[in-house]
Amino acid sequence: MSSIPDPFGLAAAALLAVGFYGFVTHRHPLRRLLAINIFGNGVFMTLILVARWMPGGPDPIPHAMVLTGIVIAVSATAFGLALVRRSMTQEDGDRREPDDD
Amino acid sequence: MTLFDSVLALLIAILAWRSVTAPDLYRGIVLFITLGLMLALSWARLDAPDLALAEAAIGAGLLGILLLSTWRVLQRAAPRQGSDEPASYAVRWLAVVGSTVFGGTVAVALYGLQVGSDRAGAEALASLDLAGIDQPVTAVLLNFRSYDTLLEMGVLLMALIGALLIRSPLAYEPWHGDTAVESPLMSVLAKVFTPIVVLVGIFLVWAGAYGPGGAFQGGAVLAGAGVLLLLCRRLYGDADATLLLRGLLVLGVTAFIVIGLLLMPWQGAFLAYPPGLVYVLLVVIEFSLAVSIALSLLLLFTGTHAVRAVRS
Amino acid sequence: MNLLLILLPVLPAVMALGALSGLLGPRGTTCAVLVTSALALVLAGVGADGLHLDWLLLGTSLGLDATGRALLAVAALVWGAAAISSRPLFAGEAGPRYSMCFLLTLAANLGVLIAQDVAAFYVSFAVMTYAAYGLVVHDGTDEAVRAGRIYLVLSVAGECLLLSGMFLLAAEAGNATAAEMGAAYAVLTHPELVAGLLLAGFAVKMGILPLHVWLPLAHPAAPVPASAVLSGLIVKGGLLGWLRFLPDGEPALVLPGDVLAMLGLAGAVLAALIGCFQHRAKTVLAYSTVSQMGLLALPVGLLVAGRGEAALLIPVIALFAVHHALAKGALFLAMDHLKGYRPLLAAVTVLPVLALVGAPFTSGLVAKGALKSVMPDALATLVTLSSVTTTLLLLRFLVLAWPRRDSQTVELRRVAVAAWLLLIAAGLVLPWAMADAVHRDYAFQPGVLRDAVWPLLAGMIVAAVAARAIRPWWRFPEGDVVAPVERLLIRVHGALAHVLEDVLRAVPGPPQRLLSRSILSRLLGLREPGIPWVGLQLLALILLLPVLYLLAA
Amino acid sequence: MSALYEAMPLWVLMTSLVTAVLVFIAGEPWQRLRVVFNVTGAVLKLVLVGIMLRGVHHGHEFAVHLPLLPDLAIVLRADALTMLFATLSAVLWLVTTIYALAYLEHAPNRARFFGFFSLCVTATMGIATAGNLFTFFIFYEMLTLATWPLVVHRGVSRSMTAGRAYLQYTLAGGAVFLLGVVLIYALSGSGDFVAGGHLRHLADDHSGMLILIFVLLVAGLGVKAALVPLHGWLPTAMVAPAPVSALLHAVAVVKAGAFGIVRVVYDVYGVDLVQSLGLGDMLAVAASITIIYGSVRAIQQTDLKRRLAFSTVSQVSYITLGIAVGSPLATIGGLVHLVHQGLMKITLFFCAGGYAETHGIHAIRELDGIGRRMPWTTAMFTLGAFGMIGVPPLAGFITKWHLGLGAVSAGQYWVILVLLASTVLNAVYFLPLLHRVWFRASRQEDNGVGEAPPGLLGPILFTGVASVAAGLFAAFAWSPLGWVELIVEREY
Amino acid sequence: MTDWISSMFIIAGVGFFLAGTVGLLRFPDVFTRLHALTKADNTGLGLLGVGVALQGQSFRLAVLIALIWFLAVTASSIACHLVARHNLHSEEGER
Amino acid sequence: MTEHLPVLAVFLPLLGGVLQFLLGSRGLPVWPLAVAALTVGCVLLLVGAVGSNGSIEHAIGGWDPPLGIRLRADGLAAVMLLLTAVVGAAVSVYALGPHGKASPQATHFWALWLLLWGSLNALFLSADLFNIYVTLELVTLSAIPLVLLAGPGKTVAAALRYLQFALFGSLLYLLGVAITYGLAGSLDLALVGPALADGGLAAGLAAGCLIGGVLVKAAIVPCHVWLPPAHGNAPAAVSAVLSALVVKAAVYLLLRFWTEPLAGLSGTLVAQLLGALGAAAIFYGSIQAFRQERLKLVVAYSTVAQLGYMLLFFPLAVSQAWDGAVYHGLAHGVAKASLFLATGNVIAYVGHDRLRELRGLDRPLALSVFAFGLASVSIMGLPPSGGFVAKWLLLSAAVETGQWWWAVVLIIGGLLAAAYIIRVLRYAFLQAPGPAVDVQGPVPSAVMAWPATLLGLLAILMGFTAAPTLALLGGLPGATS
Repeated sequence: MSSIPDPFGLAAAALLAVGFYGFVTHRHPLRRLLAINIFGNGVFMTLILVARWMPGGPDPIPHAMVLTGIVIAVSATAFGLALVRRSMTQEDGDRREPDDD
Repeated sequence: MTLFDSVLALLIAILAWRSVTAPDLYRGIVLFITLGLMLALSWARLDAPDLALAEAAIGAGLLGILLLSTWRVLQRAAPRQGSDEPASYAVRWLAVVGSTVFGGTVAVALYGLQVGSDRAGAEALASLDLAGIDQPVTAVLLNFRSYDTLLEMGVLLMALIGALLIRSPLAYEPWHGDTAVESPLMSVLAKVFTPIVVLVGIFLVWAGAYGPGGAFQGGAVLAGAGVLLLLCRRLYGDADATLLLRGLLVLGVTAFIVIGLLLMPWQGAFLAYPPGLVYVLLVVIEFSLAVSIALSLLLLFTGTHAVRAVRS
Repeated sequence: MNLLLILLPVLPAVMALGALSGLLGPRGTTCAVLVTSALALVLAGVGADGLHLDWLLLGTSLGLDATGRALLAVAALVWGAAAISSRPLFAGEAGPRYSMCFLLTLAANLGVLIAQDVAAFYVSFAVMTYAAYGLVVHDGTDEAVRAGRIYLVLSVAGECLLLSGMFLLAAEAGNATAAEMGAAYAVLTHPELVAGLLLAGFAVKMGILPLHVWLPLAHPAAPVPASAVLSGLIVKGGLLGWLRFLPDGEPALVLPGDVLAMLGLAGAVLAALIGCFQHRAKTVLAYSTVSQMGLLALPVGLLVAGRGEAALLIPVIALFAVHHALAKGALFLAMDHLKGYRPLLAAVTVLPVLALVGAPFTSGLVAKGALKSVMPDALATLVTLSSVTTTLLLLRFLVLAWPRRDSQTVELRRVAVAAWLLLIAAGLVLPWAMADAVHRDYAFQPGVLRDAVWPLLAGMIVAAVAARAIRPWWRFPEGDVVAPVERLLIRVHGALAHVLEDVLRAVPGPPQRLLSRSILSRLLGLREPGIPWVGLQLLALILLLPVLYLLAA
Repeated sequence: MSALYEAMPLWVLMTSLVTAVLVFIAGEPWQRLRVVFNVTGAVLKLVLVGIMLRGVHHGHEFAVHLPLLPDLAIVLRADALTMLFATLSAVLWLVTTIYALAYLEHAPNRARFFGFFSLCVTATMGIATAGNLFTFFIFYEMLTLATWPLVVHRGVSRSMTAGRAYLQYTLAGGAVFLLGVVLIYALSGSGDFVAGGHLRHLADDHSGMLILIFVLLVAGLGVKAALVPLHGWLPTAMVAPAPVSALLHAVAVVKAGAFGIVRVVYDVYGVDLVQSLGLGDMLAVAASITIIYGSVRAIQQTDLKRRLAFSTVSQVSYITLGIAVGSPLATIGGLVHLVHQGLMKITLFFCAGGYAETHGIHAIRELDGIGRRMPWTTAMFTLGAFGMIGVPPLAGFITKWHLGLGAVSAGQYWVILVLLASTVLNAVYFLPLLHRVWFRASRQEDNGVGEAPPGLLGPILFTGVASVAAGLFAAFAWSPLGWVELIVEREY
Repeated sequence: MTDWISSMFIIAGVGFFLAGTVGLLRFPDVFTRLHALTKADNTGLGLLGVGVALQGQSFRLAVLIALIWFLAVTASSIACHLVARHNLHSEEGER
Repeated sequence: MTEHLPVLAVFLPLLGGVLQFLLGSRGLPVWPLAVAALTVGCVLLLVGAVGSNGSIEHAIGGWDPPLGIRLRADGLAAVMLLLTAVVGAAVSVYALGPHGKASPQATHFWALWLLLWGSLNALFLSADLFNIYVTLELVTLSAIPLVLLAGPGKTVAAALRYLQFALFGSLLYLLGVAITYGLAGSLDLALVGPALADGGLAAGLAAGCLIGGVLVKAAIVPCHVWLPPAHGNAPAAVSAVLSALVVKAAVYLLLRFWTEPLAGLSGTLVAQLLGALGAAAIFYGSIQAFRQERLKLVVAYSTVAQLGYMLLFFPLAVSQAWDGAVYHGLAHGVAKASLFLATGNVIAYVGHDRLRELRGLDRPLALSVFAFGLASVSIMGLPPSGGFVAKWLLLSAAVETGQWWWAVVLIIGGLLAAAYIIRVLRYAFLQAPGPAVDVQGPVPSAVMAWPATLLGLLAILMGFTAAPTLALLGGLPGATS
């Protein structure tokens, strides 16, 4: 087990916290997507840490999970961005429901 | 080395915080791209080379350019909307407290984790030779947990269909050659860089078998090349897709499923490769995946059904 | 022969339905009544042994005891005469309705006569009461409607008393017939309560003192033939009830028997006195019925109290009942024929009057004589005193009913007068035929003759003196006690209605008012939480789960 | 016996269900076909019920088990008590169908009406033949669902509010009843109807719970049996067309509640358990309050059908009173009133429907002198009214007679007072009606319209004569009273 | 011995980077800042590359680093050109 | 041969969807229907196999867990597959109407629909934590574009909000998987249990994240805000599938996690919390449903409310409650699909679904209104319907375990459901000059009307024949624990 607390663990926790904060406080959908991606990176960081702490070399399974996760996150975010583009460029009238208060 | 790691970790934390609380959207996006690069670096440090490549290529690169181009579209549509006021004071304060507690719990949980040695990973490493590929991550991706990879390709396809349905493409109109807009350097960029990038991409796909790399990273780099050509007005997004293009798009998934279904009666299990043919099959699958991923990511970027070269 | 018994009530009932639909014209109705009367007469003459039908109603048993047969004969005569005289009414505008009521009452009356068991008797008794309402209210005038309403109220009250008495009786003794009544009472836990209830129930119909108020109102309001039947026969229904469903000589029933006797005697005297101060002939006759029924209640009271053996008392009661029915029926029917100025007919009406008073050589003599013979002599003198009051009453009637010279002549209906005369003749002859030898020769003893004459003379003297002394002839309101009581009841009803109104308004309406407006509106005002709040709640949830797990561990 | 014969209750149910389906499918234009379906369905059901009646009379047990859950089955069983209610429903369904066909001659949405109408009867048959509490509850709620569309059939806002009130009461009642049923199944493991009840062994240590469950069950059933606080929906539901208010609110729905209470008291709890827990008196008091309250409110009503509705509220509680008193005679009185009240009340509602249809008479003061122009309808109305009061030769008297005797033999003398009070009150609100009908001159000018059309008059006459016959030939073996005596003798 | 030389190269590289960063912070407008960045950082990168290649002791690594350096230089110069053009155009547009 | 069935059940629709995307609109009505028929056949065979000889396993790639991923079809999975097949078949037939060959984006609809069907089958069959993450993503990312098919204009905001919540939920779930892998070193549901049982804070956090993530996907009350706009604006066929299956899959996952990986954790307090969430869902959903002015929103909020019932299993945790919760899932699935299809017919005919102007519909749309009526009987939990049997089982469980307050919740829930359903049915019966018409569509053809009616009838039939389904389900897994 690593002797001193691995700095990246704190980084992962920080990413998760900031991601959650961003998701909750931001109203603009793009910023919220950013926050979600940051949260995602935090999760991937956790996975990699878990992989690294296994004795006997990095564990390939969490790595595969992260890779799949990244691809899914990117494709979902791309789709989200397309949605944001469409919702923003529509004529302002019915663009945004008064959903975020 | 821990000093470097701690600095890197601190940098990541600060970048993330600044990116989220950036006053305006553009600054947020730029900081997010830098964060992506820093993450790639940190994952390299955490000896996960494949992931560093993937993060750099997909997370920072492709996602970055997507974010920037979306921002530009938003900028043109509704200039002032980037920096609208955040939620009420109470919400923000509660969110801060809540997320710090959450972060703290996760940190405590992580460090309290007693990671044992009898893990699926150890077993994976042990039976690596059966997998026909000696790069562990690719072996897991294509052989041990190939089902996940297959489904993931499905996700990519669905996201693409979704993006197409929205019909708000980033397509750049075909270039009509008025030099006032275009700088001469663009053609240099296209001519010099594109072959190199494509070469690196193909190399990455091939290198997946024995070292860091693989279909995803290679595919992403190839997509990057495509984006470069788009930006340099050599390619443009087009509405009607030919059968061939759609074929290439679904090549990855179909190849995977067809191979799995065909082999099932003999091998007794879905996606169980005969020992002899393992390597060949995996390479075939790897390349078809790479092609599909590259094309999907490119079309995800343009948001159109197809891309077509510019007839100069 | 006994199958004919069941035919008695059924035939007129079926005819009544026919009358309602208008298929049976006025002629048809009268014929129906006459046929039934003829059948009744035959049965009365021949007599019929008991018949038990366990499938009808609650297991009915029919039969003709002595009083039954006597009254059946009288009923046949009176109903026949009444039907003939009400022929114009059958043909009238409300003919079908009147004939239906007439036939239904006839059927029920015959039913009462032949029913032996408790349930069947009560069935016919109730139908008779409600059908009679149709006769009382026939004219449709306000006075008739008021009389009808009071009649109904009291009848329903009477029915309730009867019903509860019967429940108590039948609960322990089952659907007992008249014959087993003695045994039934022995097994009862509260015989005096049952007897009291039954006595009171039938007393309403008989018009015994406190409950008589409906009679003076109902009989005058009803058309003439109807009131003849009402006074003559339907009232007797109560008597039959007493005779059949009250055992004679039960030790426990002394008190009710004496009370009945006292009320009967008081009724006989008081009713006659009140009757004198009435201003309509039919009301006077009604009061005379009340007083005669009081007289009749006396021997029944004695019978129930066990102060005389049944074998003696019952024939006397039957005789007196027959005598009264015929005389009173004739008098009421006479009212029809006294409209025009016909002194000869008026003279004939004096005959039933004399009979009622108990003048010598009339049916009254033998009936009253028989009555006194079975009485202890103290009561006998009181009975003779009641003859005085009866004389006064009937003199008042004659004064009122005597046709004026100036009243316009009304075309006489030959057949009706003939029937009426037949009735009077029967009235004179029948009691004599029925009375057995003992009564007959008792009637001709000197003392009895003397007792028969002096009350007559005394009555005339008092009437003459009173006529002069009381210049403005007092006016007692018809139905005396009822007017104030009615006003009181109306006021109480008004107050009760208001109280009820407030109570009902206070009771909450259907459930939606339970959810008061404010809660519902606040609930419905709920708006969707925004995403920030949702995010916070989710965060709180995720942090809470591990804490709960640790707590539970 | 062949399995087919054994499953007779199911076929009885199916006849009206199939009719309902066919009528729904036939839809609006096929008027003639729909009449054929309805009448054949009704007649077939009557025949089957007749066969079952004979079977049960000879002591044959019909039973059908449909396993729903491992330890729970839908049981359709025909015992003597079932046949009482089933025969009543089958007979009155035929009569009311004929009446409805004539009544709704030119009304819209008739296919929908008759479809739901047959569904209601299926539910009523289900309630009658239910073998355990679970099946009873299924058909009890199905009845609510099937009757709601009939109450709101006219579609005007008034019937909508009536529909809403109806549902609020019945659904709330259904929920409470469900809770009770679940508790019974949890406590005793089974809810089967067993003569004499199956909860006696729990009496000693679960008495508190048993009382709670009884209160829940009676409250749930009380809504449909229109016990006082829960009766609000019945008068408002009078907005529905006459055949609906006749069959449903005077016979099917209200009787389902009363029948439920009978089943709970006799076949779930058992009479002696109910008496020992003191629940009998509670129920008797509730029933008495309803009787008095119903009659008092009826006096105040000016609309004919509302007065009849309140009279139903009070009359149905005779059944509950008879059961609550508990002695065999009172039970006979209560049960036989189930049939008698059905016959008499349906006659009254038919007459009310006849008046409304031919002369447009709704308020009581418009009834003056109708007797002259509609003698037969009014005669039947009079018979029904007298029956309600309890005048002897009619059916009402038989019930009062037995209730009275039962009360006395059970030593509950105050019940007689209640009976008498209700007789007086009934007289107070029926006799003026009769007086007005016969002895008042009619105000409306004579527009040549005489008696009700044969389609309406036939059923009126049938039910009127039936109520008289039920009274007159009560002691007959095949009369309602005879059958009830058979039930009482078999059950206890 | 080679360590000395490589450390010398690396320190020079860092020095150039330092200059570039100071330039970035201090220079007034876009064009001057662009100038500082591309010139200083590229040379710094070159020096660093040589230093690291010396450390790496393998010819193949050296070629790779050279290729990377070449790519970095071309990319940053083109980027600087485009940014400059864009700002030039936008300023013209504003005036 | 039987152990290949799970693979076929997953990959037939997936391959069908991909090829549909490839072929474009050429093979339109025939190809998707053929694939649908094949899938239904395959699922029925699988269910039959599970029914006869217990759960079927299939290790993919020949690698046994913990290394490889295994597909497992046990009772619960079989029942959910059956539900998906039934609702899927009905929706496919229905979709021939609005999404026929001529309609715009028909190819995309059918491609996405088949992909969604495949991913649903994959999710129900998967027994691997990470694989469940991927299938969850598959389901979401095929559902959201389907919502867009109702015209991007008015559904983009709803789709965006749905995506945000879905993404966040998945990543939260992935965090849970990460920590679980850290603890247990394996991803298979069965193998993870013991490690989680004694994991302390980490295990608690992992369970919290797993449950939290799935709660977001299951739209349980605090995180339900994305469901009504999405289900309310989606095309009828899509909202039917979303409400009946997609949201149900998330709750299925909750049931699966509770009885397998998290079984070891002492979750009494958490169970009461989940029960409370369920009750809050029932009350809040019903009250909101009562407020809505649009028919589809009423039905959408009704979904939010009805899902609360399935959560009541956790505090009761007896085998009867298990049967009740799962059976409620089935009954609600069938009934809700019928409701949405019927609503679709109304909208196709009248052009809008503003409740107040939907008077007098029972004449032209007799069959659809009849279907709506039948389905609402099951939603209200009144006999004779599947909903009632489920309510009965839950009630008996609540009474047997002595937790009477859940019984009260069930009863009041039923009444509230009746309140908002009757408010809708009322308009069908109201006699008025006929519905206000925006754009007069044709009277819905047989192919659109009959699926709703058949589903409605099935919902009622489920009230009579619960025994075979519950036998297939098998009792509470690990009932002994």
